[in-house]
Order: sequence, then C-alpha cells, then structure tokens
Amino acid sequence: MSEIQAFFHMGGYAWYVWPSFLITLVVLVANVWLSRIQFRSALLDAKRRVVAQAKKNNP
Amino acid sequence: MSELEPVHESPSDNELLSVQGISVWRGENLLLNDLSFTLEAGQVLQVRGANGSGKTTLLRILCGIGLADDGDIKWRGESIDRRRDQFHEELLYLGHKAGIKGALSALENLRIFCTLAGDEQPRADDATLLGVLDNLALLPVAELPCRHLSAGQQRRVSLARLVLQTATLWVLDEPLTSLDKAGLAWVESRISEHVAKGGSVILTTHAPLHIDGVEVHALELN
Amino acid sequence: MGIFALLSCIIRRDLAIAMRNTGQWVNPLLFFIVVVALFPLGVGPSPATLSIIAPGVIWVSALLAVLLSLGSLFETDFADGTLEQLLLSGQSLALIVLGKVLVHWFLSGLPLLLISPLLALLLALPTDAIPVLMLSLLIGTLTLSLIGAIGAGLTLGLNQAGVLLSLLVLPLSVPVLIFGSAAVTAAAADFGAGSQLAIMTGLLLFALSIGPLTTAAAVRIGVSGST
Amino acid sequence: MFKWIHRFGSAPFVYRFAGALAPWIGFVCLAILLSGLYLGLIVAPEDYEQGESYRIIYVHVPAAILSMFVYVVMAVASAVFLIWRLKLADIVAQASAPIGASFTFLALATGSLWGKPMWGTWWIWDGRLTSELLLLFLYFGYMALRAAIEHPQSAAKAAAVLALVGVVNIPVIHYSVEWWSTLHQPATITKMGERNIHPSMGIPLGLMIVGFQLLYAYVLLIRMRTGILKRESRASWVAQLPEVNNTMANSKLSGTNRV
Repeated sequence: MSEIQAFFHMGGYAWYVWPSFLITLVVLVANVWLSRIQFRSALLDAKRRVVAQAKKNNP
Repeated sequence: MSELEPVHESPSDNELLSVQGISVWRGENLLLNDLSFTLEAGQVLQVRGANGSGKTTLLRILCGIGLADDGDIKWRGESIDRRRDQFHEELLYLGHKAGIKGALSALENLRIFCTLAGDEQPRADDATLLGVLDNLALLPVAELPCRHLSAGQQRRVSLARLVLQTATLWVLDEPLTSLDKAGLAWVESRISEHVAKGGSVILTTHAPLHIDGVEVHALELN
Repeated sequence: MGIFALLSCIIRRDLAIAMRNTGQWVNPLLFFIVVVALFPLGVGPSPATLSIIAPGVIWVSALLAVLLSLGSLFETDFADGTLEQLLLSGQSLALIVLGKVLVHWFLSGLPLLLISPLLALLLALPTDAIPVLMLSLLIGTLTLSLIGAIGAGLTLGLNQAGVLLSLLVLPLSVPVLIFGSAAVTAAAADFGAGSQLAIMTGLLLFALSIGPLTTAAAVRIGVSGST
Repeated sequence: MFKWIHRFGSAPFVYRFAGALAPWIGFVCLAILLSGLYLGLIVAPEDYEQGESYRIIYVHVPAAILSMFVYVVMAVASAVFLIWRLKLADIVAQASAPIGASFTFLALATGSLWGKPMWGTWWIWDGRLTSELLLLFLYFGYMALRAAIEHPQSAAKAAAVLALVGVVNIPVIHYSVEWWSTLHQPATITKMGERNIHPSMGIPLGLMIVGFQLLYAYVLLIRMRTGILKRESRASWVAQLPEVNNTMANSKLSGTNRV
C-alpha cells in the first residue's frame, strides 16, 4: 500500500475520520459564505435606500 | 396630597416632568419625531392626534412602560429609569386597557389598588370605597364580577382610582370614552380639583375639554 | 409596604381569581393523569417494565404539566391591563412575581403532588418510594414554577408563546428532572435518596435566588415590547 | 473612560475598523488552520489506544470548546448591553448565536462520528454529548426568542436576559448531566483529555483551536458589520459610505464591495 493510500485509509477508520473533516469543512465554509452573502444583501439594501432617497429629493 | 418637594438642578422649581427628544420608529416609519416638552405642577396637557399617531405609545413611554428609540424622560430632574419606584409612587396611569380584573368585583379591584398604593397613603375603608362607587352610580353593581359590567361601568370603576389614590401626575389614556354626560362632568371636576392642589395631568381624548379655571395645553401629534 | 403585606395582597388576589376559574387548576392535573395513563398503553402493561420507567414517566409528565400551565401565569393579567398596573404600583416587582409564582405552584404543582401516589400505584412503583416521590415533586415543581416563570415573562404577549416557552424552559429544567427521577429511582431500589433530595433543595434555593428578580426584568421587557 | 467607550463603540468606527481587520484575520486563520491540518493529519503519529480514529479530535475538540466559548461571549455581551446599554454589545450577541449553534452542531456530528468506532454506536448518552445537545437547544431557544419578538429593542433585551439565565444554568446543567451519565454507565474508555497529550499531537490541536477562534472572530466581524448596517440604515454616515454611495457611478455591485 502506498503512503498516499495509507493516508486515505486512516488505519481502517476512513469512514469516520474523513466525514468528520468534510462536515467541518462544510460548516466552516457555510459560516463564512452565509455571513458574506448577508453582508452583501445588507449593503444592497443600503444602496437601494440611498437611491430611493435621491429620487425623493430631486424627482 | 403630599407637598411638592423642591427640585434640585432643575431650571424651574415647578417643573415635574421633562421630556427630551423622544423618537419612536415603527419599522420604516418615524412615529414620534424628536418630541420635547416639560410639564409643570398644576398643568394639564392634552395630547391630540388621529388614531395611530402614537398617543398611547407616547403615554406608555412617559410612564416608563414603553420603549423609545431615543430620548430622555426626567421626573423632578431625575431619569425615570433611575428612580423608577419613587416616580411610580407619584404616578397614576389609566391605560388603554382598563386594568380591571373581570373575575373580581369593583370593590375587590379597588381594594387591591388601594393596598398596592402603599402605606404612606391613607388606606380607604369599605365605607369610603362604597361612597365613591355611589358617586359614580356603581353601588348596585359593586359586588358583581366586573366582567358582567358594561364598558362604561368598567371605565368608571377604574376612574374611581382618581379619588382613592393620591398621586402627583395623572396619565390618562382616553379616560372619557364610553362615559355619559354625568361621568364626563365628574372626571372634569376631579381634574380641576387635582390641578388646584398642584397636581398635573396628561391625557388623550377626542372630546373637547371644559375644565373650570384651568388652561389646557395641547400637544399635537401628526 | 412590608414584604409580607405585599406578598399576601398578591397571593389573596390571585387565589380569589383562581377560585372563580376552576379550569386553571383542574386542567394541568387532568393533563398529568392522562399523560401518565398513556404510558402503559404505549410500552405494555408489564409491571416489571412499568416500575422501571415509573419515576421518569411521572417526572416528565409533571414537568410538562407545569410548563403547560405556565402560559397563563402573566398572560391574563397582561391581556386585561392589570399587569401594567402592577408594574406601575411602585412596589417591588420581584416580590409581586414571587407571590404570583407561589399561587401558580399552589394551583398546579401541589395538585400533581397530591395525586402522585395514585399514579405511582398505576405504574407499579414500590409503595416505599412514594414518600420520596412526593417530597421530590414538592421541591421540584416549586423549582420548575420559579424557572418557568422566567420563560413566561420572556414570551409575554407573543404568538405561539406556549411552544416557545417550552423550548426556552425545557433545557433549563433538565437538572430538576435528572435529580427528581434519580431520587425516586434510588428510593424504589431501597437506596437512600437523601443526597439527591439535598441537591434538589440546592436547586430550589438557586432558583429562588435568581428566579423572581430575573422574571421581574423579563416581565418589564415583555410589557414594554407590546404596543 | 465612558467617553472612550463611546468613541470606539460608535457604529461608524466599528464598521470601518471591522472591515479593515477582517481580511487580515481571515488570512491568518486560513494559514493556521492549514498548518494545523498538516501537522495533525500527516505529521502526528497515530494514537496507541485508538489508532487513527483519534484524529477526529482535531475538529471535534475545537468545535466543542468554541461552542461553549461563543455562548460565554454571548452572555458577557448581553450583560454589557443590559448594564451599559451599548447597542454594539447586543450586535455582538446576536451575531454570535448562529455561529455558536453551528459549532455546537459540529461538535455533536463529529462526536457521533468519533463515537461509532469507539462505542460501536452512532449516539450514546455520554455526559459530554448530552451537554452539547442541551447547549444546542439553548442556542435554538435564544434564536427563536429573538425571532419571535417583533419590537427590536424588546427582542434585544429579552434575548439578553435569556442568554444570562442560560449561562448561569450551563454549569448546573453540565454537572447534572455528568453525574447522571456516570450513574447510568460508568465510563469505560478514557478520553483523550484525561491523560497527558504528547506535543506532536498537542501542537496541532492547539493550532486548530486557535484557528477556530480566528474563524469565529472573522465571521463575527462580518456579521457585526451586517448588523450595524441594518440598524444604522437610517443614519447619514451609512448613506455616505463609498461602498453605498457609488450607486450612480457604478451600479455593478460585486466588483466594488469585496469584504
């Protein structure tokens, strides 16, 4: 068994170790991604408000 | 009536309530915009405005049971949050909801109010209570559970507190709704007595007020 | 106004109201009995099984019954405007809350405790364990009323307050559940339940120290959030 | 002192400061997490008792630590909010809740994956897992209460009270559950934390914990900026922000507003 295969085999525990790391990756990335999406949409709302305000002031 | 104590740090010795820059947002709408006023001893302030203009909201905030997004309220020069209990002992609030337990009789409801009003106040005995209820034409229903009373009768039960409890500031939310002419006159004369003793009143009402010898200040909300 | 004068005023008030509204104390009691009676139907009538699960079943049912009744602790006073008058009375709101909680326990916890020996018999719990069962329910339901009142204050005036209340309070009531059923289990196995009951008393004192003050704060927030 | 807090607690300052700090924290976080993974998965030897399966601790333990840590941050922020009425503290608490809940979920999921080879079953009512489960319920309760109350100020205060009640109860719940789990099933497997850990395993674990902390900080900063934008949306400084006010010149959003 090559070293790389052994690494992925994880001494027979591959089915427990790799899903753990995978789910961790998913949760961490989702945290970052969702927070950035929400920030974008908050910025977008602020922009819309500025545009609406500008239209109201000089129609 | 307790003597009005001299106020420290206050511009006017008569100033009781000072309201500074109250603002309230309801979602995207500015309900109350930077509202400021002061109330002195012996003043009556009528808060006017259409339905939904924030009258009840304002009164609740003045009493310290509503939240403002901005602003300060001082009672005798002290923030009402800081000395809440002292303020509340001098306050009588008749809310939008009557504050009457439907399961209890008028007599029982008023007894509880008198007990909770504290030791410094003269405790009303049953003869006094019945006398007041008689004045308000409630004697026949004094022992009935209040849920069997009409809206006008329930309103009068809560109005009985005006003579049973002593307080410097009355905050009355629509005290005249569902009252007949006699009831109206009764409330107006209680207000003029209260003012004569140096008390103050803030109230909302749609009806025009006629109170003998009292100038009614107006606060218009839009 | 003295502490006891205030407490007795609130207690007499709430008792008088409850006396004219039988549902308030009968419904949680019926709920408790019905839920306990469902378990033999679900897990089978074998006395051996039933006597094992009996402490847990009685305790979980009692917990749910107390939570169910907590919804009305402040809600009726809130709806008719008397709660805001209590807030504005200038009296200690924590003491008012304590009085209301005591009445709530008297009307919901105490009946459960009194009917529990009967349910213990239905679930084949050894009779020796019944005194400990009642004692643990006495201490435990009082603790639950105190903790649950915080949730009742926080969910004041909300839609679906009942479900939310349970979601907030159930995790907090885990220690009471653990030690309550452990005390009964120990007594049923002829072990002493003294340490469990001592810990439960500690939990009660803890709830008594933080409960009323926190509930008072929660009620103020709940009332001020309504429009 | 008070003025100082208000100067640096002011919304525009925090908004800009968080925006400037976040990318740096993000880079450092990524570097530390990657080196922790390298040391933990490749360099560190296998455990003599549990074999390779022990490597799950490199994600399980940091998630479990952070799940508690975030709740404590939430509670401290709530106390600051209630005592000094600092709105920013409430934003911190609100922003922390979903992050903490996700770490708690992660601790449960990886704990379950670690438990399967050790105990032979996906779920066991072990003291720590049960505590984590109850912590998850506390997070859910906090978020549900916040969502249920319409009035924003009232929601903030009620949630703050709940967070404080939760944090004083967590130790009580934790010790009750520990006592309960030893009562029902004496622990047979010694846990990693209970014996001395070799540096070759300890260093990557430490790195992963720091990495998770930094990730929390990074996400918290972004969520705080979002919270500030939403609450201050009526303020003039928001309208004057370059990333908001360049709408006339450049309506394309994605290119200009990298976080």
